[in-house]
Amino acid sequence: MTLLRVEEMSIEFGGVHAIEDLSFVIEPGAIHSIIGPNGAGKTTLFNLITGLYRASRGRIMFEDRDIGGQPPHRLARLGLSRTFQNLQIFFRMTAIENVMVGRHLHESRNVLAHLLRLPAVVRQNQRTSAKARELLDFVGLADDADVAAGAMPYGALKRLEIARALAVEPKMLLLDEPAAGCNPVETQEIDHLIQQIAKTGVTVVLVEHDMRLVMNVSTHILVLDAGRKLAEGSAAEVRANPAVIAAYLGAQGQRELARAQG
Amino acid sequence: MAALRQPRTGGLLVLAAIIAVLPFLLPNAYYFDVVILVGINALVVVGLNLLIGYAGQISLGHAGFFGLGAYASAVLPARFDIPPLAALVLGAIGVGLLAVVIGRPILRLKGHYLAVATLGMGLLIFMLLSNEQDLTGGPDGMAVQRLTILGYKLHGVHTWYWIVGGALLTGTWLALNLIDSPTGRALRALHDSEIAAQVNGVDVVRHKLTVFVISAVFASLAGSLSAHYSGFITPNSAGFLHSIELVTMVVLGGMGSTFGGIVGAAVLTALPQFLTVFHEYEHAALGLIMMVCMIYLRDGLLPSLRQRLHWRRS
Amino acid sequence: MSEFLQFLFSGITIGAVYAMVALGFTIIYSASDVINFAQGEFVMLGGMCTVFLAAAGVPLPIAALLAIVITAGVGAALCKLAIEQARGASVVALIIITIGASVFLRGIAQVVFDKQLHRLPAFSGEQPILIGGATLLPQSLWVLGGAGVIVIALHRFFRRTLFGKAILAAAQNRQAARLVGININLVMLSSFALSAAIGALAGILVTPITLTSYDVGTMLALKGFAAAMLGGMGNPVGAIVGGLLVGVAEAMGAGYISSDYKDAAAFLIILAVLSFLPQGLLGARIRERV
Amino acid sequence: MLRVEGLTSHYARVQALKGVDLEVGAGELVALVGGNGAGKTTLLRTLSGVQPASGGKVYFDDTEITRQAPHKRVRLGIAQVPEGRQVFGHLSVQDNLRLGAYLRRDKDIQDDMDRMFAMFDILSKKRYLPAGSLSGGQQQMLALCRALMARPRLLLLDEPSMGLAPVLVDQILDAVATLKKQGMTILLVEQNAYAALSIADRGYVLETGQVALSGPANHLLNDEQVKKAYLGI
Amino acid sequence: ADIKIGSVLAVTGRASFLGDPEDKTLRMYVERINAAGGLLGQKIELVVYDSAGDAAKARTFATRLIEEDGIIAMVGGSSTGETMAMIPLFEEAKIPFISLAGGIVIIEPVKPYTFKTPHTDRMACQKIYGDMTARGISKIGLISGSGGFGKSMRKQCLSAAKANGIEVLADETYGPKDNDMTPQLTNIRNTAGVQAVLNPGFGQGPAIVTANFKQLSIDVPLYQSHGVASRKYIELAGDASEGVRLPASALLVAENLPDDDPQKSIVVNYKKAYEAKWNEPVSTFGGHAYDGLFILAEAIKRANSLEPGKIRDEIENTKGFMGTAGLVNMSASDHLGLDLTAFRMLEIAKGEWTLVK
Ligand SMILES: Nc1ncnc2c1ncn2[C@@H]1O[C@H](COP(=O)(O)OP(=O)(O)OP(=O)(O)O)[C@@H](O)[C@H]1O
Ligand SMILES: Nc1ncnc2c1ncn2[C@@H]1O[C@H](COP(=O)(O)OP(=O)(O)OP(=O)(O)O)[C@@H](O)[C@H]1O
Ligand SMILES: [Mg+2]
Ligand SMILES: [Mg+2]
Repeated sequence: MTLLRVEEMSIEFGGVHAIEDLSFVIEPGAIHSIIGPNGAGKTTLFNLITGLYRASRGRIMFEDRDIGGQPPHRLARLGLSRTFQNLQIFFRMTAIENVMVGRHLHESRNVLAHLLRLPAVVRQNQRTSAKARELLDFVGLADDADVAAGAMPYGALKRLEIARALAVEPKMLLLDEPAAGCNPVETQEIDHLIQQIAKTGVTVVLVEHDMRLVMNVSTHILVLDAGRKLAEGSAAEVRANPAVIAAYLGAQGQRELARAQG
Repeated sequence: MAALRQPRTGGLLVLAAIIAVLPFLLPNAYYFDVVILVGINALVVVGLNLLIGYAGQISLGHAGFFGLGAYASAVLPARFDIPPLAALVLGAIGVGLLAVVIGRPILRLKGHYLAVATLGMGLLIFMLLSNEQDLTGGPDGMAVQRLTILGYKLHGVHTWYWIVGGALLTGTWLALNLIDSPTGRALRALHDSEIAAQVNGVDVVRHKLTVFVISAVFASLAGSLSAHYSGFITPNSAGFLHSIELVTMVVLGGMGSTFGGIVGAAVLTALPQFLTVFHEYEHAALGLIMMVCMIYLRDGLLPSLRQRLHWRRS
Repeated sequence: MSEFLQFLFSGITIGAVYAMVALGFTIIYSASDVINFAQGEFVMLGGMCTVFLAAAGVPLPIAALLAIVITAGVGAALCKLAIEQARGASVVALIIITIGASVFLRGIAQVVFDKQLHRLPAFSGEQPILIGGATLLPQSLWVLGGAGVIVIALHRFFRRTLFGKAILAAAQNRQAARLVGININLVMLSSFALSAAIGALAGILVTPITLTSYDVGTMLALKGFAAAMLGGMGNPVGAIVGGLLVGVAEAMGAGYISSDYKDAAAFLIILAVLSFLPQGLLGARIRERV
Repeated sequence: MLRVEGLTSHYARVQALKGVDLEVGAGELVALVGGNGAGKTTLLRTLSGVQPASGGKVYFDDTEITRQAPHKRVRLGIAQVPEGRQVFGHLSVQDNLRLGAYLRRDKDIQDDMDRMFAMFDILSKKRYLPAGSLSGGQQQMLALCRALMARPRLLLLDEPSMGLAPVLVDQILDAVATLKKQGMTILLVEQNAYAALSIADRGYVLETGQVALSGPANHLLNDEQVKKAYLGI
Repeated sequence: ADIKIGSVLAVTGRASFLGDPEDKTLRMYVERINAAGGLLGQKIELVVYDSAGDAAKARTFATRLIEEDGIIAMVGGSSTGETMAMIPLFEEAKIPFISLAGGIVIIEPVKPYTFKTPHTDRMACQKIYGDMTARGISKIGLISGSGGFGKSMRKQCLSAAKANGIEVLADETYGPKDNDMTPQLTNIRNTAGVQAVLNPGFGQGPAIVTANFKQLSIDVPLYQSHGVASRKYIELAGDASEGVRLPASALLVAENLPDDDPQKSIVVNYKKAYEAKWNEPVSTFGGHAYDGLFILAEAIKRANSLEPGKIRDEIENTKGFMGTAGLVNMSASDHLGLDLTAFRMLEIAKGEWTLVK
């Protein structure tokens, strides 16, 4: 069964066709990368898939169910979770509280019980915070649990977002440029992290401009350009595609890839 | 012991202790009166702080809910022969329902747009209360029957002191519970980023509505208490100035600090009593104090003080 | 028909006042993201200073000019002594500061001036102009003209001048604005002085019609704020449209529905508009990018 | 041209810079590398004045500017491309550029603007659109151009390649190299340490608010420690 | 010890129209009484709090006066709302309370310790209706302010209409801070058969109503209420006020009263004193405070005691007291003591008040 199927989807912003007539599928268990020049529509695509934008045409099927027009929190319940290119951290909360919010769907939502602080709520708080601590540990932020998110460095926040997204226990995790602003060593840590996530059975959709990371982890790559599909295939196929080289990789991309392999 | 050090439990105990000790320190009924008013305002502020301080949704119309609660307690017994206690409960339920109906459309608005919508809501309620003269007595207000519980008529500042003190303690406890719960975390999350909150499964609309209703019910109950306590109400209690006063209490005490809100309520309720020494400069002094506090203690009285103490210690 | 026209004239006149107050809100908001609830006090100061200067024997035009200068000075002082000091405070804290300023200014005014009502003579007589069976005061034309001139001038200022754009830039991203060399303090100071001056001018123009006293500011600030939001905060044209709409809604409400609930008409329109256009009629509709 | 002595800076109680010494000579391209949270951004912000220094001194052309307001520093010729782009979202692309030349009064502003549009074609296409609607990479280009519009003598670049497509990283780094060739003095902060050191004359490695290492760029490139910690080789 | 007299007034806020002159009057006359040796050989200490017109604040200040300041009597309460909120406290504390507010509910039903000095709204309505009937007017339009004063008088005028042979054809209102009433007046103008317009209200409203009335060239008589009974009104409404009629106390036409009018010396003296000291025209509201203070002072003298209960009894015994509002004769069943003769019907002519014969 395909996990996600996008069919002939389009969206435009005041005349700009951010996504145009795009169709593709994502298989479960994949690390599916989406690359393309700046402004190709990658983030927009994420926004469409996670319900923040509404497509003007086309369909999105998740596990063979049409999810078009569903609000983001419903989609989260179905198993979709993501991080953001422009960080969306809860800055007034501590690191661990950020992750605890990610557990929202796995907690009871009985407001009356919350108000009265029934014993079940206390126990649940403990469970949630234990789980959150586990996830912070997983992304390497165990020591920062009680630090206010506002005081954490950029790189740490990127990982905090990943931990929070994982707390949702998604079937599919969408990462928007997780390695941006990271140096090569930190990028390798992210690389490792992504592979570990994939190992737990979560399908990863990755948008990233760091070609070493992309080529290294992806099982499948979709290349977008100006909202349309430019190419698709395995890392090796995409890398060799002259159109992709011209529109996206350029000399730098190839050089990096060369260094990555050499 | 560890539980004591938690701000929740520790703070609640301190509050309970203050409420228990205060009566022995107050010389006469006037001071009781001021303290009771502080308690009533604090109860509204504790609820409002959930909405403004935690969920980040401004309301410039909460006095409207306060006024509706007060008038429910005045009008229902006087005109429809409903027992006061039932009126109080009916008022709270009615206000809660009203908050759902109003909240649904307006909570989609953001920032200043929400401010203007809630302002409009407050004004509409105020207009209703002052125009429906036959029901509410109009701008001159109306008298309120005494609250009777089990045939016992509640009057005298001492009785009311304990009632209001108990209500405040309970309200604070409920608010603190809520904050340290999934709902509370969702509220704080949507304050910082609605988008991220949604993507993490938080039903933003529902949570905003929930906290709006809770804060409205707090206001309504406080309004009812205030009506029964003072025995006479006018539409001013639902007016814009009162709304502003309430928001100022929240912000002055410290947004997102439940105990801060109580401090804010205490300061702002008691302040005019001290400022009478300035005679005609009373209002100028009040304005100046508001400005100076917000400029130099911008996180609010309690959080700022706490920070300074920390600072000194480290 | 003549009654409709009468309601319309009435609404437009009063709407022009709201519009000018809304413009003041918009300018300061554009420059600093601050909603200045002391805007109504600027209107009050304009009217009261003129009244008292004129009573002291200063010729009316000079009194008006002085009043504008004084009010602009008060605006600048408010910026320098309060808003600038509070840099980095939250939006709500800033709102409270401006409310504090409004209480303060009102408190001072009631001592420096008095608590009486005052009026100024109409600029060009009080003989009503008859149009289609409805009447309009010549002073209303002054108010409308004043609002029109101000909005056109402002529109040009923000669209055409570099300083105008710098104000917008400073509002959107303070740090980046400083990095391109914009003197933030100067921008804020000018915007406060400017909107205070506009408020004062409004106060002077309307005092012959509406009278003035130390406490006229509160209600005007409320209506002006509502008008600014209805039109879409940050857009001078929106402020005008919003102001006129609120004014006309009130007049029509009072005329056709019930004078008891005429303010309700205005706010119901605002609620209705906002539920379809959450950014107001002409507010910027940029979607949040993530 | 730029000399920094014992510079310190705090965020509330967090000390982000713990005494940084650094120098940039006229016409030099100096790279500044370091891990997340090392204090690179803080250093640049302190240099341009938007972040107050709590101690130490900054000299520009041998005059002390430690306490000068940011706009005065821009006038002296210091321009910064801030981390995270920070374009004026509601203003058009063109207005963003024009504001870059805010303090200039000369006649060449229009020419310079045309040059920017020539350099990045996509900006030219979107010149009338609000900058907030640009994609991340497009905004980065705009931020760079905006800083250049000030005709700075010292350009502070904070991770200009962040979030850019590989072709554009090329383009940006080429542009930086070209600017250097034209004689501009540049202080470049980059996570892509390899690329940065490749085009730089000298480099500094910043660790937890202090300079850990400095020297000619090619030395650093071959330094074992640097290789391991920052180049990932 | 000094004689402590308390007051809570709306010195600021919407009703500062009332509270401000009341405050000034009380301060001025307490000073004078003290300068002349005080009461019963003791100085009066006046404690005034500003309620800003808010009933809740008034209530707290009343508690403060009773509990903290220990007053023996109270003169104050500018508006009906404030007064009603304070009454239970004074009744419970058994301290005499002379209110300065208009509402009839204050003294009806009679409460032992509560008195008031101003005429009631109902009396004003009756006086106006009387004048209308004399002019052959029987169908009127009503436009009232929606503040406490306007609302309350509107209600009284509506309920008194029938008995006085008046029919109210149009009934409009406006807000206390409104600054344009042309829509409401247009509706009245367009109502067929309206022979006169009556405008209960105080503050800026009536002045604007008057101006708008002229602007719309409505050519029936305009009646205002005693709420605008101050020179300020003529000043604000300008030429438009020509021919406007209103009921008011003799105070406004002090100098025009015939010399044999028993009230003349009282009102002339008060007027002169007030205007000299405060440099602003008198209003009847300040006069209410004057009446209240002196009714109390006389009662204290008669009681020759500072015991609140005795003072109360003497207030109730006030007979033949001539105040600015008129002749006061209180009794156990009448805690106001004024009758219709206290009101004079005035008309504005050439910018001056004149007595309607
Ligand atoms: N909310 C919006 N309003 C207007 N235009 C938008 C909006 N969102 C995206 N766009 C436009 O859609 C196009 C695609 O943008 P998107 O952010 O999806 O690109 P991207 O592929 O993520 O680029 P990058 O790699 O730089 O992040 C761009 O031209 C952008 O200007
Ligand atoms: N606004 C802030 N409030 C509190 N602490 C901050 C703030 N900004 C940065 N810091 C702290 O200052 C230190 C230096 O941060 P800085 O942003 O300068 O690092 P950087 O080297 O630029 O990192 P990155 O590579 O992630 O951009 C970090 O420890 C960070 O946590
Ligand atoms: Mg993107
Ligand atoms: Mg950085």
